[in-house]
Amino acid sequence: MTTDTAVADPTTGEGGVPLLHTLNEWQRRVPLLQLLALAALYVYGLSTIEGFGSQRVLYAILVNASLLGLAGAGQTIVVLVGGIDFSIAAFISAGNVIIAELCGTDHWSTGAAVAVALAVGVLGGLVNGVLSYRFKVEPLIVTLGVSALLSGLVLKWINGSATGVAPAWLGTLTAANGTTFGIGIPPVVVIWAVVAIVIGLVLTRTRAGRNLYLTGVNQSAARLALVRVNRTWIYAYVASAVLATCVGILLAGYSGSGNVTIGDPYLFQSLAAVIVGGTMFGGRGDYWRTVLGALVLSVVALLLSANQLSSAAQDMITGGLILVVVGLYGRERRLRDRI
Amino acid sequence: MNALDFLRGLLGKRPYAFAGLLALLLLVVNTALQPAFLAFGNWAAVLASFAPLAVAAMASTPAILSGGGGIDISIGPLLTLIDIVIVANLLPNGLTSPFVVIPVCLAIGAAIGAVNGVLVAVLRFQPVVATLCANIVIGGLATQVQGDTVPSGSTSWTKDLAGSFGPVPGALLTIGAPLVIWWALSRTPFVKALYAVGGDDATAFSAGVNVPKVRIAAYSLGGLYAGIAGIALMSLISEGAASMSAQYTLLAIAAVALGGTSLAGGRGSLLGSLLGAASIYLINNLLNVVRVSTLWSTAIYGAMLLFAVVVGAVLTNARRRAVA
Amino acid sequence: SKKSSDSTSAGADSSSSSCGTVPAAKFNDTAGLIKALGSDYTAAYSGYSGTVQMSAWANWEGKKSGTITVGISESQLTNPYQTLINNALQKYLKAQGYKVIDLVSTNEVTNQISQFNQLITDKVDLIIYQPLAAGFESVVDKAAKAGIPSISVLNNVADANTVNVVPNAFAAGEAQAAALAKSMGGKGTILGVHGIKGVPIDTDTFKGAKAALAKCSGITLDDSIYTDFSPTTAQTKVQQYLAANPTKTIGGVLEGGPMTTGIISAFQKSNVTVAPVADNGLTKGGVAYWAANQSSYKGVGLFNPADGLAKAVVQVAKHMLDGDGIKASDIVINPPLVTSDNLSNFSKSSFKTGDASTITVGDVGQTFAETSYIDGFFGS
Amino acid sequence: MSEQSQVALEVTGLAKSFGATRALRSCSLRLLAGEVHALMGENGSGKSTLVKILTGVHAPDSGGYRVGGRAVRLGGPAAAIAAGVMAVYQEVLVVGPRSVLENVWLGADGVFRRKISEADKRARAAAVLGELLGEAPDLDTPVEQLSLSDRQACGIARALVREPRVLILDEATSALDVATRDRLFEALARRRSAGMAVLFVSHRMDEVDAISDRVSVLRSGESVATLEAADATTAELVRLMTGAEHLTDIPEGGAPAHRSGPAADAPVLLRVRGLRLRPDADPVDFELRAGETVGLAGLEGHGQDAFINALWHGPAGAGSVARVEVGGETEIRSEQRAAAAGIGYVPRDRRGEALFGTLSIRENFSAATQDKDTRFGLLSRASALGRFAEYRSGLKVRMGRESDPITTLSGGNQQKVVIARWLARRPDVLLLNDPTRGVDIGAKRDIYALLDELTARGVAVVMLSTEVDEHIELMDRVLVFREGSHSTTLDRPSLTRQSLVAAFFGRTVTSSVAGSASPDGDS
Ligand SMILES: Nc1ncnc2c1ncn2[C@@H]1O[C@H](COP(=O)(O)OP(=O)(O)OP(=O)(O)O)[C@@H](O)[C@H]1O
Ligand SMILES: Nc1ncnc2c1ncn2[C@@H]1O[C@H](COP(=O)(O)OP(=O)(O)OP(=O)(O)O)[C@@H](O)[C@H]1O
Ligand SMILES: [Mg+2]
Ligand SMILES: [Mg+2]
Repeated sequence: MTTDTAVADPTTGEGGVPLLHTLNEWQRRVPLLQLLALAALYVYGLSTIEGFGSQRVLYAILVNASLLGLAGAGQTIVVLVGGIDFSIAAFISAGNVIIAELCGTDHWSTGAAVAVALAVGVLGGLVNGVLSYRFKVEPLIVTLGVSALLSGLVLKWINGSATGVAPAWLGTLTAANGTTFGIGIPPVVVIWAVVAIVIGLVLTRTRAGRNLYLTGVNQSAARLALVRVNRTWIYAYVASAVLATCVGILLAGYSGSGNVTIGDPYLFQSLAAVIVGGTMFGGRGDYWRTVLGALVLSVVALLLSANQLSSAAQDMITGGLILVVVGLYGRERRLRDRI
Repeated sequence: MNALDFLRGLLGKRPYAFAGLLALLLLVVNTALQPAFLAFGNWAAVLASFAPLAVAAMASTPAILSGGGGIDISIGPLLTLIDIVIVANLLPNGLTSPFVVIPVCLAIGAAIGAVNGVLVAVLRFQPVVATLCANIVIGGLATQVQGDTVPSGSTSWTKDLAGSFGPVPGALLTIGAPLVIWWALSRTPFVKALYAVGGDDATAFSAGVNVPKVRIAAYSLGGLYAGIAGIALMSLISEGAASMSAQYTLLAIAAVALGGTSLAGGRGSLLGSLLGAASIYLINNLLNVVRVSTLWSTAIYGAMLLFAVVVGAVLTNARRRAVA
Repeated sequence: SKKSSDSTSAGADSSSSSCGTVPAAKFNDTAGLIKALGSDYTAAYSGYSGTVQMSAWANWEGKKSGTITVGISESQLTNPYQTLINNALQKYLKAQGYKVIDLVSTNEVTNQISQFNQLITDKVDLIIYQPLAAGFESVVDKAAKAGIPSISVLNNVADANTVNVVPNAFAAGEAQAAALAKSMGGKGTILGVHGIKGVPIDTDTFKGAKAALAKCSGITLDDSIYTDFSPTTAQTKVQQYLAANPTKTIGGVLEGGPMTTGIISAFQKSNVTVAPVADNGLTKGGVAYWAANQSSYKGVGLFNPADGLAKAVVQVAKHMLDGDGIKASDIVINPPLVTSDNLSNFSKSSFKTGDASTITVGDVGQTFAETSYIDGFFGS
Repeated sequence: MSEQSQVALEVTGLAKSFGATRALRSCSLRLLAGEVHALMGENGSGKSTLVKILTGVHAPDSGGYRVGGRAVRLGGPAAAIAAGVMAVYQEVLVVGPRSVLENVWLGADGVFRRKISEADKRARAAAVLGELLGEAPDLDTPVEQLSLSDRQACGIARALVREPRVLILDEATSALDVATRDRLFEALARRRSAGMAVLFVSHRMDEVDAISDRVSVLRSGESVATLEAADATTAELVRLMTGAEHLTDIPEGGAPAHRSGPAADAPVLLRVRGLRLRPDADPVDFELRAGETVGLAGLEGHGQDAFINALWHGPAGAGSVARVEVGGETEIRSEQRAAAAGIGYVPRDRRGEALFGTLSIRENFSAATQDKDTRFGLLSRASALGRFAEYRSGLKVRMGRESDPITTLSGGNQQKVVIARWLARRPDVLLLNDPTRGVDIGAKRDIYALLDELTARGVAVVMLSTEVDEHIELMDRVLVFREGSHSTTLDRPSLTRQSLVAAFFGRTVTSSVAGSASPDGDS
C-alpha cells in the first residue's frame, strides 16, 4: 500500500537487481527509508550537539511531535480517502477557544466543555464531508469555506477576544516534565502512542480502514465493490475535524489560554508531516508514516533551534531537507509505467 | 424552467460561466448599494487593490491545468519575494526603470517556476510536495532579502500602476498582461498541449507529446505570472514584508476552483480564475459596503463562499448528470 | 524621568557602571516641532524611529457642524489586543457623539486598502486605521485630496497627510532591557523572543533593547527565536531552545510583543527556573505569576493598554475635528515601565496565570497617555 | 508475400525484466512491409511489453531492433513515431475533456511550434474517422461524450493520420464494436497495399483469421513460432501458446453440442418488467432462470450496456427489476440491494471501475467480501489468502506474491482477480459486463469452464459480450439490442455467427442454417 513502483532507482531503471527489488518490497510494507532518515538526523544531532541525547531534548521532541502528529492524523485519513482538509487549523482553534472560554470564563465542567467542542468538530466535519461529496465540490474550497465560517463564528461568539484560561490539569497533559500514572513520560506522548496504535490498526486492519483505501484509490470501483463510498468519505472528514478539535483541546492546556489563531501554524505543518511520512493522495500510505513524518520534522526543528540559525536559514534548510527526505521514497511513478 | 435549463447548458459547456455570473451579480449588488463604486474615478483604486489577488489566481492556474495533481502552493511566497526584491534590492540601488525592474521580476518568477516544474516533471516529486518545499524555501529567502526592517519605496511608474496612466487604470496592465500572454500562447500549440497533458498525461506521452517540457513550461508560466503579481502588489503597497507570504496561496487556489477549473487538471481556464478572484474580491467588498457588524464578517464571508460553490455545483452537476 | 544612575553591580568585573541606564537617543525632528514642545515631549520621543514632519492638517478647519462620521479600518481581529482597541475606539468615538463606520479587514493588505477606499467613497469626515503594512501612502494621499484626514494607530505611516498616534517601541525596548539588565546584575544571557520579522514594533523594541544592552558588556543577547506574536508559538520555540541548549543559563527574556504567558510556561514545563520576562504589553497572566512569585521572580513590564491608546487617538481626532490644528505628524506616547516597585498598582487578585490577554486602563485604573500630554500637541 | 517484400521491422533477441518479473526473455520477429502480422500469446506472455519496447516506452535490457533496415534507439514514443512506428496501446488512451480533433492530432505538433495547419488537420481527421466510423463525428465534441468504441476509434485514427510505416495494434479491436472493427479491417487492407506493415495483437481467433497474413506466437516472453495464416488453426496456436496440448477441446466455429441449457422447471431468479432503457425505446421484459447463461449483444451503445447496468443499479427510468426468491420479490433499486439479494456484477471498464491500482492482489480480491475475513473486528490476512487460493488455482491466475500490487499482473490476470472478487460472494445471479475482454484463449476457456460449473450449480449468468464467438459458444440464448430496445432473442438452435451479426443490423438471416431466428419485437 504505498509508493511502490516509484521506488525503483532511476539509474538502474527497471533493471532486475534482486537486492534492490527485495528492498523495494520491504519499503512497500515498512517505511524503512523514513526510519533511516529519522535515525540519521538523530545521530547527526547526537554527534554535533552537546546534550542532544538527554531526556530533556528527547521529551521536547516527543511533545512537539505528539501535537504535530495528532494534528496530522486527520489529514492522513482525509488524504488517504482522496481529499484534503484545509480547515484543520480552524478546528484546532475552535477546540482551543471553546475549552478556554467555557471552562475559564463560563465555569463549565471540563466534560461538558469537551463535549461541546467535540460536537462542533462532528458538525463541522459533516459539513465538510457532505458538501464535498454530495455536490462534488473541490474539497479544498469547501474546507477553506468551512474554515472561514467556523473561525468567524468563534470570533463572533467571543466578541473578538478570548479571555478564558484552560483548566490547569489540562496543562499537565502536554507538559514535557509531566508524568503519566507516576511514570516520567509526558501524558501527551502516551496519548499519541495510543492514538497511533488505534488509528494504525483501524487503517490497516479493519473494514472501515480498508474502505478508506478502496475509496481513495478508485471511487467508482469502490462503489461497485459495495463500499459505502458516501459514508466513508464523510466519516473521514468527521474524523479529521474531531481529531483537530482534540488537538485544540490539548493546546488549550499547552498554552494555558484561548487563542483564535493557535491552529494556524498547524495547517501546513500537518500537511508536511503527512507528506514527509510518505502518504500520498488517494490510498497510498498509513498513519505510522505520518508518525515518522512528525518525528522527523520535530527533530529537524530542534536541530535548527540548537544551531541558532537565522529564521530565514531555518526555513530554507527545512524546505530543502523535506525535499531530500521525500525524494528518497515518495516520488511519483514514471509516465512510461503508466501506459 | 427554460431559463434554468439554458443556464445549466451554459454552465456545463463553459465552466467559468458560473464565476462570471456570480461576479456580475455581485458587481450589480455592490453598485446598487453604492453607486459610487462604479464611478469612473474609483476604477483605478478598485482595480489596483484587486490586481494582486487576480494575478495570483491566474498564476496558480497553469500548474493546476497541467494535471497529475498539479498545484503550485509557492505562488504566495514567490510574489512576496518579488515584491521585496523590488523595494529592497532594485529601487534602493537606482534600478528604477521599468525596463530593468519588469524583466528582472519576470525572470526571477519564471526561473523559480521552472525549478518547480523540473522538480515535478523530471524528478517526479508530487506537486504538493515540491511546491510546499518551495513555499518554505522561498519564504525563507524572502525573509533573508527583506532584512531586519520592512523595506519600502516606490517610483513614478509603480505609483502609476497603482493609480492610472492618464485615463487608463494602471492595474489594467497588470491584470491584462497574463491574459495577453495566454492569448499569444494559445496561438501556438502550447495551450492545447497543456490541456491534453492535464487531461491524461500518459495518453499525451504515448502520442509523442513532450510531457516534461509542457509541465515545466506550465510552472514557469505560473512563476512568470507570479512575477507580475509581485509587481502589482509592490506598486499597491510600496513595501515588502515576508510575513505576507501566506496570504495569497490558498485564496488564489480558491479563486481558481471557484472559476470552474478542476483541481484534477485538464479542465478550466485562465479567465475562470480571474472571474473567481473577482467573485472573492466582490464578496469581501460587499461586506464592507453593507457594513455588517465587523465581528460577523469572517463568518459571512465563509458562508457566502460555501453557498456560491454549492449553488455552482448544483447547477453544473445537474448538467453533467444529464449528459452521462 | 526614569534614569536611575546608581547601578550597584556587585562584583561585576566586566560591566561598566552605566549598565541599566537609559540614555536619551536621537530622533528625526527636522522641523523642531517636538523640541518646541519642551523636554517632557523630547524625552517621550527618545529613539523614535519615525520622522516627525509638519502635518498637512496643521491649518485644517475641522468639521464643527452636522453629523460627524468617523471611519475605522481595523486589521483582522485575531488577537485580543486588536479587539480591545477596536471596541474602545468605537466606545470613545460614540461618546463624543460621532457616527462610526467600523470595518475590519482580513489579514490581507489589499483587502484593507480596498476597505480604506471604501471609507473614502463613503465620504467620512475622518479615518482611523490600524495599517497591516506601511504601504498606505497612496490611499492616504487620496483621502487627503478628498479632504479627509487620517490617523494611523500603532504602526506609523510616513506621510504628512496622516497623523500617527503610536507608542514609542524603541524607548519601550530600551527601558525594559535596562531594567532587566539591572536586575540581572549586569551579567548573563538574555533570550530574545521576536514577533514577526520586520514588523516595526518588534524591530524598534529590539533596537531599543540593543541600545541599552550596548552599555552592558557582561550581558549577551541571544535573539534567534522568531514567532508569530502568538504565546503558543513562543512556548514551542522557547521549549525547543531550552531543550537544544541545555548548557545555557538564561538570566532574562525580552520579547517583541505580549507572549509572556507562553514563555513562562515553556520554562516551567522544561523544569527550568523561570527567568524574568520583560512583559512587553503587560499580560494578566504575566502579572499574576509575577505577583505570586515576587520573592524569586524579579520581573519587568511595560504598560501598553489598548483602551488607553484608543482614548488618546480619539482625543487627537476630536481636537482635529474641532479645528484645533495639529502641527506634528507623529504623536508618540511613551508607555510607563512596571517594576517590582510599582507592581501592586497593576496587579489584581482576579488575574489568572496563563491568561494571555493584556491589562487595560479599565482593569487597573492607571493612566496611560495623560490628557494634558495630548492637549499639548494642540497648543491649548 | 512476395519475395521482394521489404523488412519493415526486425526484432532480435529482445529481453526485458521488471524487477523479478522477466516479461520478455528472447523475442525475435520480422515484420514485412505490406503484411498484417498477428501476435498471439497468453496473458502475461510479453506482448504488450514488446509493443512498448518497439515504441520506445521501455528500453530493452538486451537485444535490438531495426526499422526499415536501420538500427534505432528509441528514447520514447515521440522518437518511435518519428522513426515511423506508432502503436495503439492496450488501454483506450484518449484525453476525455478534449475534442475529437485534438485527440486525433495529439502529439503531432511541437510544444510551441505548429507543424500542420488547422484546416489540414480537420480534413484528414474527418477522412480517417469517416473510414472507421462510416461518418465522422463532430470533430469538436469532447471525446468523453463518445461511446467506448468511438473513443477507441479516435485512438486508432491518431495512429492512422500519422501514416506510420509500422502500425501496432495492441488488442485495439477489443473495444470496437463489430461494424467499426470491420471498417478498420478494410482500412488496414487499403493501407497494407500501400506498404504499411501492421503488427496485430489480439486474443480473438476470428479477427486473426480475418486479416492476418502471418501469425507469431509468444510464450513466456519467448517467440516460439511464426506460421502462415493458413496453418494457424486454433488448436495449433493454443498448443504453441501453452506449450502443451490444451485439455479443453477447442470448438472450431459453431456451437458445441454438449450444452444442455437450464432445466425446464428451473426457478425464475430475476424478473424485468417494462424496463425502458431510453425514454423513446420499447420497454423490455425479461426473465432469468437458474442455471441459465444469457448473452447480451448488439452494436456498441445500443442499450445492452444500459440493460446490464439496470439489473445491478435498478432501473434509471420506467420499469422494474426484481429478484425473485421463495419468499417473494425484491425490487432492485441500488447496487447494495442487488448485492444483498445475491447478485454479483463484474464491470466492464477494468481500469476505471474495477481495479484498485495501488493495492495488492489480495486486497483487490477481497474488496467486496471483507465481512468474510473479519475476526474480532479485525481483518484477517490469512482468511483472505485462504479464500483466494481456491480461485487462484481454479482460474489459473499467473502472479507473483499475493501482496504484490495488482498492477504487476497482466491485463487478463487482473480480470481473473476481478471475477474472483465477485465469485467469492457466491452470487446466485452473476452479471458479467464483457468479462473476457483482453483475456487470452486459454484463460477464456478457464473462465468458460468456470461459468459452466456455476450454471451447473444453478447460478444464472447474464453476460454482455462484444465477441460474437463467445455468444455462439457459451449462451443458452442471446438478447440482441438495437437502438435502445431489445430487438431479437436468438435461442440456442438459431444461434450462428451469421444470424447474430445480422441481428446487430436489424436483419434476420433466412439461410437454412439460421432459419429459426425469432424476431420478437412486440414482446
Ligand atoms: N455506479 C454509479 N455511477 C454513477 N453514479 C453513482 C453510481 N452509484 C451511485 N452513484 C451516485 O453517487 C451518489 C452516492 O451514492 P451511494 O450509493 O454511495 O449513496 P446513497 O445510495 O445515497 O447512500 P447509501 O449508500 O447509504 O444508501 C448518489 O448521488 C448516486 O446517484
Ligand atoms: N511496468 C511493469 N512493472 C512490472 N511488471 C510488469 C510491468 N509491465 C508488465 N509487467 C509484467 O510483465 C509480464 C508481461 O506483461 P505484458 O503486459 O507484456 O503481457 P501481455 O502479453 O501483453 O498480456 P495480456 O494479454 O494480458 O495483455 C507480466 O507478468 C506483467 O505482469
Ligand atoms: Mg497486453
Ligand atoms: Mg446506495
